[in-house]
Amino acid sequence: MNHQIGDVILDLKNVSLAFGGVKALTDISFDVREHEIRAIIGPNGAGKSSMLNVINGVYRPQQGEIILRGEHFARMNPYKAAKAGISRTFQNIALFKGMNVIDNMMTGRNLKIRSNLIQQAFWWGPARREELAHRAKVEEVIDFLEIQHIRKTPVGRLPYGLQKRVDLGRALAMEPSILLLDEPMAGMNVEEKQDMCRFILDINDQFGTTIVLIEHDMAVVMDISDRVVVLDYGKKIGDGNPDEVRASPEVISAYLGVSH
Amino acid sequence: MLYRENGQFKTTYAADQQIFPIAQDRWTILGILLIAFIAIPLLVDEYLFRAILIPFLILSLAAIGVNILVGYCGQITLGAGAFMAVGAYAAYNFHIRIEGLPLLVSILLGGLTSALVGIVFGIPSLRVRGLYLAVATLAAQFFTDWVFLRIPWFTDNSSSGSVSVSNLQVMGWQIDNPVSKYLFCLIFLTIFALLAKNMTRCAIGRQWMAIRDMDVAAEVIGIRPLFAKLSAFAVSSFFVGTAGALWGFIHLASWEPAAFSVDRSFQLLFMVIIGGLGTIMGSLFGAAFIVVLPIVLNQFLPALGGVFGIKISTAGVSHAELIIFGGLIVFFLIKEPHGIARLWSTGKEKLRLWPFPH
Amino acid sequence: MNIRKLALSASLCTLALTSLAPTQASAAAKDQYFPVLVYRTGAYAANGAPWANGYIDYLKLVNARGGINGVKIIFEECETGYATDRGVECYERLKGKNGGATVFQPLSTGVTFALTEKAPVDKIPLITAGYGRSESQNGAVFTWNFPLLGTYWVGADVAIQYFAKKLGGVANLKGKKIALVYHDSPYGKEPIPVLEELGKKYGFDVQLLPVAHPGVEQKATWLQIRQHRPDYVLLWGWGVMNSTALREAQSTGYPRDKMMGIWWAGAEPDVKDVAEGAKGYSALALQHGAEPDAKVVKDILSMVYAKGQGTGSKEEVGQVLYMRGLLSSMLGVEGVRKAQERFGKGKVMTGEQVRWGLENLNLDQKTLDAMGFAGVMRPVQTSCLDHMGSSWVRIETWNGNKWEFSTPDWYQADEKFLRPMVMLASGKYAEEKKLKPRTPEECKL
Amino acid sequence: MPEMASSRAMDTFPRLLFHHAQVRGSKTAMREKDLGIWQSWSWRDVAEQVGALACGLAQMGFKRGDNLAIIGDNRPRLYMTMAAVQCLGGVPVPLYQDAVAYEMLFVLQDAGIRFALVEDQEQVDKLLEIKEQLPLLDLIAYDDPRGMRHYNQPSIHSIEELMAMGRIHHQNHPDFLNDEVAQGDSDDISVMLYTSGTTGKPKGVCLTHNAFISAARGGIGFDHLTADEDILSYLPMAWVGDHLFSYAQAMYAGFTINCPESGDTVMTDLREIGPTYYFAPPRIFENLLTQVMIRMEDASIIKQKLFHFFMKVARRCGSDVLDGKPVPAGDRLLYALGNILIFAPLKNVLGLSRVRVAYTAGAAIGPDLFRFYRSIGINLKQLYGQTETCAYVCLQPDGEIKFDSVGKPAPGVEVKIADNSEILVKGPMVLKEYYKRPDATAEAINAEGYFMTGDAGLIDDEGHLKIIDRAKDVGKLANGAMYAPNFIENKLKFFQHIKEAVVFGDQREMVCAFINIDIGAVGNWAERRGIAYSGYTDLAAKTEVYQLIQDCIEQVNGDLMTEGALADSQIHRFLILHKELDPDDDELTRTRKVRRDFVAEKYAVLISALYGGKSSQFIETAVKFEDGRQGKVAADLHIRDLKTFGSAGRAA
Amino acid sequence: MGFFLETLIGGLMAGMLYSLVALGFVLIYKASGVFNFAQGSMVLFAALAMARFAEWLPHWLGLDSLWLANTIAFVIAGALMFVVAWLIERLVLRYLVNQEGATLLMATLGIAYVLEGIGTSLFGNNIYSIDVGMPKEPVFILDGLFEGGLLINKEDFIAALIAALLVGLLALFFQKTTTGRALRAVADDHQAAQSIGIPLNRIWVIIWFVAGLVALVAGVIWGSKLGVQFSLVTVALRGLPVVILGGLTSIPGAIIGGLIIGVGEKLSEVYLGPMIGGGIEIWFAYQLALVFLLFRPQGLFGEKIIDRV
Repeated sequence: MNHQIGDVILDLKNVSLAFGGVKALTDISFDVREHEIRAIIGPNGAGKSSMLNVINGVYRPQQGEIILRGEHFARMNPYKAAKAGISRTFQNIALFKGMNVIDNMMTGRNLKIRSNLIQQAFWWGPARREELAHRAKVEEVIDFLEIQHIRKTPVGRLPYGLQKRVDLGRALAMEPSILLLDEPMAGMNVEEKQDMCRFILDINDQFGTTIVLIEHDMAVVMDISDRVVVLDYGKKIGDGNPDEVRASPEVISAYLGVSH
Repeated sequence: MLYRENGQFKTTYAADQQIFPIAQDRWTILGILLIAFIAIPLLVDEYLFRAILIPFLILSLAAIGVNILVGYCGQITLGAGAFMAVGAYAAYNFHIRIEGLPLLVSILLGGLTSALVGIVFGIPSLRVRGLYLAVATLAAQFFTDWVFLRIPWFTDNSSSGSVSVSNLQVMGWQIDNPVSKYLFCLIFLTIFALLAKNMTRCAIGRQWMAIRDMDVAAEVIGIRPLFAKLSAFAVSSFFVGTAGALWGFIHLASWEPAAFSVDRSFQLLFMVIIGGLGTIMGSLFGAAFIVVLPIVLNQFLPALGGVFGIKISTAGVSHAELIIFGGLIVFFLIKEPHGIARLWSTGKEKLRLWPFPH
Repeated sequence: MNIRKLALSASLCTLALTSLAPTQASAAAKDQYFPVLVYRTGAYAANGAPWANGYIDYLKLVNARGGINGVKIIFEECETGYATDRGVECYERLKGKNGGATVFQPLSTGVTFALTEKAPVDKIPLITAGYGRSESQNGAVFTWNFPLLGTYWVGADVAIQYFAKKLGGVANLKGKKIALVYHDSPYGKEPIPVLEELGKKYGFDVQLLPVAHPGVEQKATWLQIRQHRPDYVLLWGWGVMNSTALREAQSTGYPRDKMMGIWWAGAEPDVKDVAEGAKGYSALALQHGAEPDAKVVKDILSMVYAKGQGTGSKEEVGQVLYMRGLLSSMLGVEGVRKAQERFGKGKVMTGEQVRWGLENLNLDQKTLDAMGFAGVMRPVQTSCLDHMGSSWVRIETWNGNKWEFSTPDWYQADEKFLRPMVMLASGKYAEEKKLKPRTPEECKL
Repeated sequence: MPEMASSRAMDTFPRLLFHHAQVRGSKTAMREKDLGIWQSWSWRDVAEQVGALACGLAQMGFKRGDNLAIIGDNRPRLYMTMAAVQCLGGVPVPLYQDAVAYEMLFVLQDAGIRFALVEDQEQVDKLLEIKEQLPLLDLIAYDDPRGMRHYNQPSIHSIEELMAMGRIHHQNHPDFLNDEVAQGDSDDISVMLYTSGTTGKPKGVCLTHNAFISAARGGIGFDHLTADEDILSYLPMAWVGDHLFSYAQAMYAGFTINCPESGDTVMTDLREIGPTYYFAPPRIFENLLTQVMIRMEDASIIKQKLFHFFMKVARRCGSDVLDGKPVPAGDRLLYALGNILIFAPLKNVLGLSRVRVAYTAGAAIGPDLFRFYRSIGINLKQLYGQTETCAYVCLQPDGEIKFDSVGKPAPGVEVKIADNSEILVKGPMVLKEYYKRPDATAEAINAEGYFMTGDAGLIDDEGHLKIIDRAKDVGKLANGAMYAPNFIENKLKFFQHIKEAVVFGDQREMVCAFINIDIGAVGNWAERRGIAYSGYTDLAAKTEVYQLIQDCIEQVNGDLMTEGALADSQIHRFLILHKELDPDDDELTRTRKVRRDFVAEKYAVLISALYGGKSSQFIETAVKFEDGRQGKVAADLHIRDLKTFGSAGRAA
Repeated sequence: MGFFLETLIGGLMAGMLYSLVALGFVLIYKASGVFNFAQGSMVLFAALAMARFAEWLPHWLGLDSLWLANTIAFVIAGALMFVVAWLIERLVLRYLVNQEGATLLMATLGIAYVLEGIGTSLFGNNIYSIDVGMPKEPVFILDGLFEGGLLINKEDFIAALIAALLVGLLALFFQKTTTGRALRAVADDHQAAQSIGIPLNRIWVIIWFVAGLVALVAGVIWGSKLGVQFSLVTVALRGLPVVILGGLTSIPGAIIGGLIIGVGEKLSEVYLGPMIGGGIEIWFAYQLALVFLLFRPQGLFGEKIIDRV
């Protein structure tokens, strides 16, 4: 399906994470290749979201390390992750309610803005030019996600499906090399799901972005992802391309609920 | 009703992102500026300048500063009075200790000093949030009160702790009569409001608003909360400090620390919340409401009382003033939690959609 | 619906604005206009209200007696709540009314500082009887300020004289410890320079104990007093701070008779609640004390209260602060009367003329007794250089339910000691403001 | 690009284009809302890109006389392609972009299309779907590259590639383009538009440069239009109206055309641009009016009272004020006040405040609709014409606007009424021929060279043409009286609650009607009265709705009674259809005109019920949903009798 | 050494008084999520009511025994506080259900102004005294160990006892009674509480009434110590550092916070003050609280703030 998958770009080595007594992740290692669509699946509470939060530094794993393009990170923090070109969407939408769609996406580009506070205050040369250039880039993302008609609406007023798309748009505006998607299709109807799949494939195809996808909908995952990691109760119980994983006995038992 | 928007299409991003994209708004603002700069100096009498217009201009400037911190960056502060005090005393010290320092420079230096102090008192905001932060900023308030009462160096060892400035002039333009004071403050307010508007529509403004709305998400997209919060404190304190310098130099001419007490901080917070959080226009409305209301009540109530035949003593007037003031604040918070600015913008929306319903 | 709302708010605004424009009295003023800055609300209301009632009652009395040589007095109150910026706002609003103000008496050191800058510009004299800037006694520099009957430096000097007398002579002051519990504001800091000078001269040590506004919380101050056990405690407070200090003294067991208050910490509201607990506490008296049986008090009761025109309650008439308001008002009226002698009897005096009147006051004992101030006041005589006019002070003591003059003798501040300090301080002010002090001849005009 | 030095008359569109590039090179020629702002092309840009495109096409083997199909929404680059094709002496053939693939098949085969330029992936997929049946088609070029990364079949190229090739070709043969343009002659066919023939297969109408340029010159001269006009091009490019206004007149006068961002942002773009010259079919004006009425019902009491009060004033003297006729001072003042409070803001919200002249064409417009717009100060005029006559035959001169007629014959146009009351037209703008259909051409143009319009009408005493009906539909009642179905249907459709109406009466003793209600207007009306309904069919069956429609029809019967010749064709019985007539079910043509015979045949059972005196009739019909699935809709339709007014005693 | 102990005890006593005021803040925040800036003026209002009724009653009803007049005055003041609580809920809180913190904070400031205005206009502006028989004389204990003995102010001691009693009562109220649990639910989420049938409005009236009673007790104690005067309002500002130190949502936190702040204030004033000019009490309390806050951003006993991503 995806022609030019490169070599390993992100490698997680025996990561384990616990909140107080609760063990969210135990000794998980898997890797992600460049330009790949890597899915993480598992029943509710399997530790999928926590895994994502470890990758982009929101949670600090008790042990294990993250190797990003060969650079070792014992402790990733959100800023370093963003700087390294990792951006993400959120399971329950984390948009800035006080701003409209354009401003939300422009905020995504703040790492690329060079002008300092004084220049911005005087709306002077470089600050002005930069602002307009970034606006043009955001318009391309708006055009890509087909949300032209809501570009000036405050985000709080948008229906759920569109808010998800703006969340994706903000992540895209950061021009990431790795995009973490936390259940992008949760709560969507059939038509919206098809659109989201098309977007994800187009992003991967057109911009070559590596995608780490968390999703419940098996049909979608098996259809669009190159390789799948299966988590259950914080442990890795399967890793490989969709068909291998679908066939593996542990995965089937985990999903069909054989008692542990 | 007054809007004719047909034909005002935008062919460049610059046009689309200007402060007032609609021509009618631009005309209105131009009209207001003309009235402010030309009509008022000619028509208005001296009492209105000293008692209402000059305090309104200076407190609007301070309110914009507070709005940047509370409205845009979401950090509630009860220490604005302290930063005004720092601005005033710093400007005073620059003014008297360095001979021949132009007035403008000393005021702006006052603002800068206040910005530095603002950063120092902004540091707790990195760990402390919401109401805890508000009370933490009260520490700044009481500390500065104490400093300017106790350390004589700041007040140039004046025995009584009160300081005064006189014969202010900027490049020969004597600022002593009410009209020149009014114009001086108006120039300050216009420039600073423009700066604030530019900042809030640029990257730094978005960072503040991101921190306000959801700081976890902001961090994830690469905004450093440290830089964002402290820059908000710095800019806010710079505005409030400059306003403090103007309040001391221009409005009072001679003042003591009690002029910048904790009541001033509450007053500034009132202005921002009633005027409208997160809007520059809101700060101006708030300032107007809080400055004009007590004076209007003070003059209006006895006349009203007279009409109904009841003689209200001055004490009765000030009690009534207190009650009405508190009552209006509660009324406003219920009717329009987003302040007068929201009423203004809804009104504008209605005019644009006239005759259709909003 | 939108039009209705717009029209409604528009009319409301215009109505408010019109009422704002101050009513310029167009007709030539035929009455002498006295603006009255007062505070009947806020933390200092209990002390501000009686002073205001005394001030206004005396004006009513003068009107009842036919005004000043026939010129009736009109007055207008403005509430400042003892806050500097509201004081300035009231000054701006009242100064232009009814043909211009005669004199301003702000009854707040903070407001006095602010108005000292404005007085020369607006040409309206400031009377600060018993408060204000001590160095403003030097009329050469402070041409428009009149700290009549005494300043804080006078008070401090007399207090130390009193302590010396109790210890049997100035020499015994050596080695003693005197604590100053003062209101942490310009008012409270005024006496410090004099006390420190006297401390150096007589070798006693001064301990400064500031109390922050409003002065409700003094436990720590009185713990320090218990620690250092000073010989005497000087109380320089205003408002609730005084009664709190006395209560704390009572609860920490500090002997009240070793405490001395300034004349602003020696009125009924300060001690009424502590009652027995304040027994033995004495305070300076700006010449007058509680004067229930003074002739002027009787006149007021008969000619004002009898006709039901009294401003406050009857019991208040004659109390300490009431008398002080009455006195301040009398000084203002006498200033106008003196000015009328030179610039035309029966005519309304301008601010400048009243200033001349105040600079040439000469109230000898005979005129004072005639006006009903027998036994209350001593002669007051001002000059171009001395805007204070008298430095006599008495001591009154609270015996548990009323103020009385335990020792009949009068004290007078040591001019020789204070004069140089006044000249030094006023010189510094003149040089800072780039003013040229007036020479004696200039006073004559 | 090429500087047209030749002094030859500017009698072909390419020459006009290069003339503008010379004279007003930097003025904006075309704008398109994209990426948030209006991207603009000056005349010089357009000329350069047309040149490059022409050379590109030539490079790909486009010969003189070839046809090139254009399918897509209004895009500047598609209009440029028309000019490029005309440069090479070819004929652009615009098609309806919302047509389904197999509908396009006939036209593509009929016009022998070898080249096609389409807008985006959606249209390319349609062409690929039917490619096997189009052996000749060997080049498909597309404008919007979205999603086209994997279409690397040889025959598919992007318009950028064509232009690049064209620029190289131009460098090698610099004077190639000039020669091609020079060869152009005013009698060449400039465009071929397919009629949506209500009967039989669509026919390709060939119109020459001269025809369209003279039509354009007539309109622009008549309304004094200048190069500074702004129009919004949002109607299908295959419609003759759009070709006249957005292409012919734009090229002739040199004013600016603006293309909206997408189909569903037309209203906001209209409001942004604020066109000075506007045209739309009556259906759009109807929808606009319905929208205004619905939204005003939700407005506050004050605004409603204000609105209705000033609307009465407008109705009284609005159009007279517009026509400059004398109006009493009191009314004039009231109207001026109304203008400030209601009309000007209303025009502003609708986006029409800068309109100097507005045209409506394509179907008859109701008199009160016409009066509404003129009364609020919009200079609306009605056009009558067909594809074969470059969109208009008659024009309404300012000052002489009558609501029920279409105006006087345009300059240089002769109009005659045949004995069977059919309208005949002669003039430079008449079509040259039907493409490869000499028989149809002969049939359409009679001996003296008049074009037979197929519409019935009469000329009133002031010389204004009045349209009654389609010629072939005009029939006779059983008692011999004239029966014009369209005339009656138009009167019914002027009510906001009636969306569509079909009447029957030819050779019968009384007239009966099918009614389609307007879901929007009637739905709002029902909600206001608290009538719950689940969908179109349920609402259509409500007795209250029947009563509402009955009142409307009885009003029409009242009007018909005063129409002299048509008094007898009042409607006696009617029913409300259980589904909306829809082009997808072939009941309407693309431009929403009723296919009368098809409907009569499909609903024969209902017609017999109407004439059989039955009070209700069960019916089940097949329906094609949007995504192509088939479905069934069934309902039991009531039939009601109507009050008719005594005819004027004359039994014709 | 003796003096140090004495300052310590003085600090503890002052701390207990601060905690009394802080309690008012905690109660209302704990039960309705509202940071009640009007607590100070409620103390003033209650104290004024008590003082004036204690003064007027003997005239009206001809009572002679002081004790009876005081109790009746206390009851009337309590009733008045109920009316105030009811009005606040009815006119203000009902409309501000789940607005964010800043708006509610401002609303309480508005209420504070109104209460001050009504209180002073109804009951007058002067200094009034409350005489509930509190012993004023100082008492010296342990004078064996230290020369001059340790000074304990009986009045403060009794006040401290009352405060402790009140705190115990309220802790029980919150932990054990059903209304207590309902209050805790309301504090977490207004809408959730409403949805499971807790009568939000009635709950708020109860909680504001309880806070009113606490204000009355604080008013009586402070009033008898300092005399009832307008400046009682600033007492509230002294309670703020206690609240942020102890945590906005915990009653024990208010007590322990109060003690720490009280002691911290007095020791700093007595020992640190003289060196740098004195009067440092007020801001030192805030700095102390701030230092604690930096280690535990939600106060000593407040719930840990965790926000899920």
